[in-house]
Amino acid sequence: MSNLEPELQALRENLLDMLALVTNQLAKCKKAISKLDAEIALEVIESEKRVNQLELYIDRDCENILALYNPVASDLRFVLSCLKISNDLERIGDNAKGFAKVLVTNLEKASIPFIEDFNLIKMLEVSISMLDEMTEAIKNEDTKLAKKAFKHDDKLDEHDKNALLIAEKLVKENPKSIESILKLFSITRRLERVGDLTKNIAEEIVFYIDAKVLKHKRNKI
Amino acid sequence: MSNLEPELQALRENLLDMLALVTNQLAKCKKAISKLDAEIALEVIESEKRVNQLELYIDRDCENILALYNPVASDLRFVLSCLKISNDLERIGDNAKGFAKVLVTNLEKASIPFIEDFNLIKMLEVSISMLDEMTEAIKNEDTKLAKKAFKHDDKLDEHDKNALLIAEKLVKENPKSIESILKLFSITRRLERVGDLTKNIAEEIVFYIDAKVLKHKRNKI
Amino acid sequence: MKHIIEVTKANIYYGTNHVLKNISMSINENSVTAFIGPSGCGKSTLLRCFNRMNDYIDDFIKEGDILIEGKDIYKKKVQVEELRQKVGMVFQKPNPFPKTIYENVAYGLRIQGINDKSVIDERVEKSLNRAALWKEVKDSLNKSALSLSGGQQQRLCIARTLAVKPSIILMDEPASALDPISTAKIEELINELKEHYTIVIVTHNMQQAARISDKTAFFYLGELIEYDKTKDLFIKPKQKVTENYITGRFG
Amino acid sequence: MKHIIEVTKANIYYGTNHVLKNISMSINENSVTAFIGPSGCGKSTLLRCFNRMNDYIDDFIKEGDILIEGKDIYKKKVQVEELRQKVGMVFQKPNPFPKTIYENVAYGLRIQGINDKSVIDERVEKSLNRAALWKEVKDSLNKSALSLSGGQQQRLCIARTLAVKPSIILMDEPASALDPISTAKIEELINELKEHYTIVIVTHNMQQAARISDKTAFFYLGELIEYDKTKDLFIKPKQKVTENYITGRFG
Amino acid sequence: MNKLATNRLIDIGFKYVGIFCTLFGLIMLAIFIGYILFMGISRIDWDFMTNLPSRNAAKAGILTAWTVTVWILVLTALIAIPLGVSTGVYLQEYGKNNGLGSIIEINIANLAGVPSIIYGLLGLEIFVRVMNFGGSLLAGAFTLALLILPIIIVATREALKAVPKSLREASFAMGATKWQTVWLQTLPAASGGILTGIILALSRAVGETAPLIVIGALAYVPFVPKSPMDEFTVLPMQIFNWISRPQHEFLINGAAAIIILLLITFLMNAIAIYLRNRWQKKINW
Amino acid sequence: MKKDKENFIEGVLTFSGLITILVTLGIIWVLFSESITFFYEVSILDFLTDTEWTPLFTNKHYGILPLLSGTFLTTFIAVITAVPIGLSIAIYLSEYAPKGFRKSIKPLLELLAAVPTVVYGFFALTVVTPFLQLFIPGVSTFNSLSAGLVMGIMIIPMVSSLSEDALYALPKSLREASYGMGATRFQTAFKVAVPSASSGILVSIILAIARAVGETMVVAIAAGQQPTLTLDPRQGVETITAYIVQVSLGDVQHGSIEYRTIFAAGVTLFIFTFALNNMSYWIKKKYQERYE
Ligand SMILES: Nc1ncnc2c1ncn2[C@@H]1O[C@H](COP(=O)(O)OP(=O)(O)OP(=O)(O)O)[C@@H](O)[C@H]1O
Ligand SMILES: Nc1ncnc2c1ncn2[C@@H]1O[C@H](COP(=O)(O)OP(=O)(O)OP(=O)(O)O)[C@@H](O)[C@H]1O
Ligand SMILES: [Mg+2]
Ligand SMILES: [Mg+2]
Ligand SMILES: O=P([O-])([O-])[O-]
Repeated sequence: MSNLEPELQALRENLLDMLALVTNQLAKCKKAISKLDAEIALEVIESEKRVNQLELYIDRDCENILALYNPVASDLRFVLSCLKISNDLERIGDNAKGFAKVLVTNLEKASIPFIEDFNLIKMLEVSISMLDEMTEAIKNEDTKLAKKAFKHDDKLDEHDKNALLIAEKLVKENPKSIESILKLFSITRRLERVGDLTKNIAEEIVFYIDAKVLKHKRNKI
Repeated sequence: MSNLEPELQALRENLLDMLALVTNQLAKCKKAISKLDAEIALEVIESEKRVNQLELYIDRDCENILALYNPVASDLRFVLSCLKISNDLERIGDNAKGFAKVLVTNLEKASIPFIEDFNLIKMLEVSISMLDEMTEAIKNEDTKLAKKAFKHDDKLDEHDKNALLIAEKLVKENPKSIESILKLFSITRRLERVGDLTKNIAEEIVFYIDAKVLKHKRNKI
Repeated sequence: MKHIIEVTKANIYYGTNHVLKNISMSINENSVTAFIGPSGCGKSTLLRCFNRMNDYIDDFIKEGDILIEGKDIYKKKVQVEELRQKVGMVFQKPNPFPKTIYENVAYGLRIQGINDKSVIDERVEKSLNRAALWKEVKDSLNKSALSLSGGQQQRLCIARTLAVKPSIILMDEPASALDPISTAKIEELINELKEHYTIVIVTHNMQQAARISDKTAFFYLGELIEYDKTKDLFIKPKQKVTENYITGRFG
Repeated sequence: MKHIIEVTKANIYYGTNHVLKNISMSINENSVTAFIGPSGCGKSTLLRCFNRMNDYIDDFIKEGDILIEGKDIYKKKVQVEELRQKVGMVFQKPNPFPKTIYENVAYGLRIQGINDKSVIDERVEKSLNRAALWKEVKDSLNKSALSLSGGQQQRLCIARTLAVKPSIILMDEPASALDPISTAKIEELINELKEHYTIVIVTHNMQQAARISDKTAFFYLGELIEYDKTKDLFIKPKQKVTENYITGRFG
Repeated sequence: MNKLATNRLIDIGFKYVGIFCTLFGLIMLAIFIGYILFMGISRIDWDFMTNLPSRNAAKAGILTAWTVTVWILVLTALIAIPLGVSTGVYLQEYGKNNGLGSIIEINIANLAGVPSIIYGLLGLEIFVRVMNFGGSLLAGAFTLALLILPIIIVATREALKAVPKSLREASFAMGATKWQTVWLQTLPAASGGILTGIILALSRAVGETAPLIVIGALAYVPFVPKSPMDEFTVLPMQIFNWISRPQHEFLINGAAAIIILLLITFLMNAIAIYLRNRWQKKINW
Repeated sequence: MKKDKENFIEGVLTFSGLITILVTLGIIWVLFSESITFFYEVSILDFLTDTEWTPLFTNKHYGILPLLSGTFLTTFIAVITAVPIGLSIAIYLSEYAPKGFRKSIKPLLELLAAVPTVVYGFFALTVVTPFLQLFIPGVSTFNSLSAGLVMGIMIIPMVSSLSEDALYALPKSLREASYGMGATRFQTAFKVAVPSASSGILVSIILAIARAVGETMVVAIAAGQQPTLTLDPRQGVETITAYIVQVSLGDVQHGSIEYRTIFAAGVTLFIFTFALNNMSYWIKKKYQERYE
């Protein structure tokens, strides 16, 4: 069992790395969209490979730990959570990439006001701060912090719900920019997903620390 | 170890149940959209709860097996795959629900041609047949069948890529039906996700049967 | 579920050595209950209280009550011999009698004074069957039990215990002297037996406890630290010391 | 990585009993290699070939080559005593000499004719330290080794082996007689030792092999069925029989 | 590695010392048996076996001696076995932890080491004088029985001790009483060892001379005893008598009688060894 | 009812145990009651210090010293013969010999102890003494050397078997540990096995001494019946046991002082063997549980 401790440590570090990387992707998305900088957006797309890589590492670590060390109790819960969190993070990374891809495709200067209208930067900020909270929650094994995600996510959902109306309005008002508007419309959905996924991560954190299953539960507190 | 076999059996059955349920959701989506029948769409939304339930069951089964029986080799791979497949299925279910939700919200008769234009029924059919193949692949431990998913998914991606252009065109042509078009546009994305997720399932099936990791690999054959 | 064994505030001493401290627990009928804990924590001692195998130890002192099927087994008028027929025991090392396979199983009947061959024949076959050994030995019932392999011997010991129709079977590390394959067979057997018998098993092998038991009791320094469904104990133990023990972060 | 042990087409017989069949394998320096397999498959026999502990068995026959550090250890002119100092061994049951703790560790030096107290003192302390026992026993070096607990005794046996500066340490089920806590300590120790020593360990406990070894060799009926990185063997074994064995679907 | 070479040399050296010593013991035995055979074998014939003792060396036979030896054996066995075995059982199975048990245990250890001639003195006072058996066969049998009692007790204990505790536990756990356990499990399992001990003890009794001399067994008994109260002589006494005489003929008679005596003791030992081997194989579970 | 039967049986068994105590009490009572009357007549001081033992002569002296010296001389010769040989055999058999050899040789050696002592006496008298006379001048027909040597041969199996048992009872793992460290068999034997089995070996030696002290027929036949205070092994001596035999063979009146001398001699013998036995018993007891 002696060998388990360092393995778990390594796993935790990989997970935190992945979390940092994904958070950074979103931060770059924010930068890219505020400046409409395709360069930065490209970086995000590039870094998705590393995210995938890390997911594979974490999966493999988890498999090894499960096959070789037979973890139980909190160790087991941690490993299972890592498996799921890494999966969620990869999907967040995916979404970040999708987001960035849109930014790369010749988005006209004209669409800057639409970005405002869709509230994209605000949504990105919320997402980033949620992920930061997750990082802290994992580092300090703090479930209270993790649970904050549930409230934040509600904000994102709000924004997303409005997106359809906003898109309708914008399309009507700017028939020339339909393509850009549709593109931006499609990526608000992505940010909503990021929120959902972060919420899942929060659930996993609570599961591994407090051994409580919140997934698919209404009352998460 | 004697007890492990029945546990694995139960797990497999739960997984197949879930798979059947989700496939059925998509089938219902198809019915609902062909007839624009909100009733059937409601059924889909209702059944999402059972999907969630099953995911929790499977998660719990997997945890128990991992904690109590220390599975290794193919047993371990199967349990890990189940964990991930159930997660993927839940997301497919989510997408089906999202799909159905759109159908419930007063979609006008007028939008029937758009459904044609977006190729939604075709996409649903592909998704359903992919899931059917997964069921067979799991039942027969047949990785060849599973690998078919990779090709099918390309078709769905194709449709999805065209969706933006189609939407642009439709919006221009039918300025009155913008809302419906936007709604339909948003759900093509969902079907693309279903394809991706099914592809993930196929990867997991290959992993557990052949012990090969295909995830994030280019060449999956 | 019925509680077939009930322990209330039991304290056990060997001379001045306080071996079990204020133990209270109830054991469910027709289930497998595992006792785990570090060496010397008193698992075997408690197990052996259930059929009074500790009686012969001179400085053994028991306080509190141990009830089996509602009756205090330490009452004066209880006949230990009768108790032990009801509460069978299987030991760490297979310990068949150096007699034939048949006579091993028949022993319990013979000491009760049953000598009717047809009765014994029938009971021997039934017990061996139930212990999943009949097929392997039915043609060699008159061979010495010592000619069997370790795993078979252990199943014979179980069959021998079954022959006197116990309702409870106590097992003290029944597989720790066996190789993994024989161990797996014993575990399978335990799993089948629990439909008709209450099984209490001491094991050093946590994985074994995890695999076969419905409930698990964790003892430490003579105290019952945690007693819960096995699943819960291994996934979300309530006590830190349990967690440390099962995850191997101990001492 | 250097191959410190190389076995080429080895066949071992006890009289007419063909115990090991055409074994070829190389063992890496400074790593932990585990031998697993059902009882009687020949694990111990092969292990004992590495320091010629089988020499005293009358009808032991070896064919093929066993090279250690490139030298054929079964050549006539090889001095077994010297070989055994290079290839140390730790046994299933802790077997300290009934001497003081100090003398146990000093034994290997004394039989080499080293009697200089300062040299011995230093080596004793170093070995005990390395075996993670120094702290526990430094104030009682003159107590009898038999007064130690089982786990401590086993670490003492390891310290004793380390004192003669071996490069390889063979262990035949070194923890199977110990409780889980002592076992964990021994495993931890093995993990630390592998930086400086090559360790070959026979174990009945597959989880143990999984936990501590870098490579695992699976033997069955005297054949080496599969020999691979431990991770790979336990996650994706290549042979069906390995898979059956490690998943407990055997026989 | 010069040291190593020396060590190996010493190692081999001692091996030959060991072989020499082992052979020494065996060669002495061989010389001795050879010598006796050489001296005595020609004297053995039917007459020698069936003649009564006589002052005439050539006519003297050992009829009295060997028949009485058989008598004594039977009587001694009848007295010593029940007493010895039950004491052994008591010590190992019942009295292990109580005060009486340990007193008896120390007592037995001492009795086992009391020289045989002291038993002679005991027999002389108790059986010959107090019980007034005189120097009779019965007195001899009682004396020898007491002499071999500790041997039987110790052998019984050792044999019972070799029976694993797990066997007793198994029996108790099946609901057997203590005596059922002893009678049905422990004693049968130990029977081989006990029997071996009994035979070795009896073979010791066959060869004893000193205590019988002390209780006054007569060397010259020219008739075959008809009852246990008769005077008696036994083979070793007869031998002692003959070899104490100056005439060479009697010495040869002695050698011949020794051949018979050795035959009996060796035979008994062989049986005991055979039984022991068989039993040990069985008890190694 | 079951209980009654159990109690009855336990009673019977206890009773037979008690009989053995009676035997000891009997021995003590017999020896001491007869010797006390003896010591009414002979002072203990004389008994212990007088250098002559002539109770059967008209000039009676009751000094036990000549008998003791005879006993010790023969015992000493026997022990220095038996111990080195017996130990070498034990070590050879347990550490060196092939298993099969050991199994067949041990019972053969034990036959040496099964031979009735009267036969050894014959051997000493008719073979060993004439043989010694060939080499050593001045060896008389009855002498302590011959008796001692033969007694030595007789007790070889006591030393070798008991020591070998003690060595063999050591766990095999102990030897393997030593071999595994690179020790030779000799080193293993003398650094590990013999020290570990030392208590058992010591017990075997003590028991062999006790046996030699109490041995009767060999010395009675071969060592002679002259109670002389000497350390010359070529001369005849009389041991305590031989004296008792000598008296018993004669026609001594019950209740006479001559009759009582054998009890006084017996007490002396008993005290020595009692001491030796207890010593071995306690050593054994103390070290018994070491490997359990
Ligand atoms: N017969 C006895 N006499 C005195 N003390 C005893 C006896 N049997 C056990 N003990 C002591 O009682 C305590 C508990 O022993 P017990 O055998 O019940 O522990 P355990 O949990 O079964 O340990 P293990 O896992 O080693 O079997 C220990 O400290 C032990 O030393
Ligand atoms: N000294 C010996 N003489 C004869 N046969 C032996 C000897 N030692 C072992 N064997 C036989 O050799 C075979 C292999 O034995 P070995 O001890 O190497 O097996 P193992 O794999 O270590 O088994 P285990 O896991 O039970 O220790 C077995 O069939 C055994 O019976
Ligand atoms: Mg125990
Ligand atoms: Mg082995
Ligand atoms: O991968 P998603 O479930 O976030 O679409």
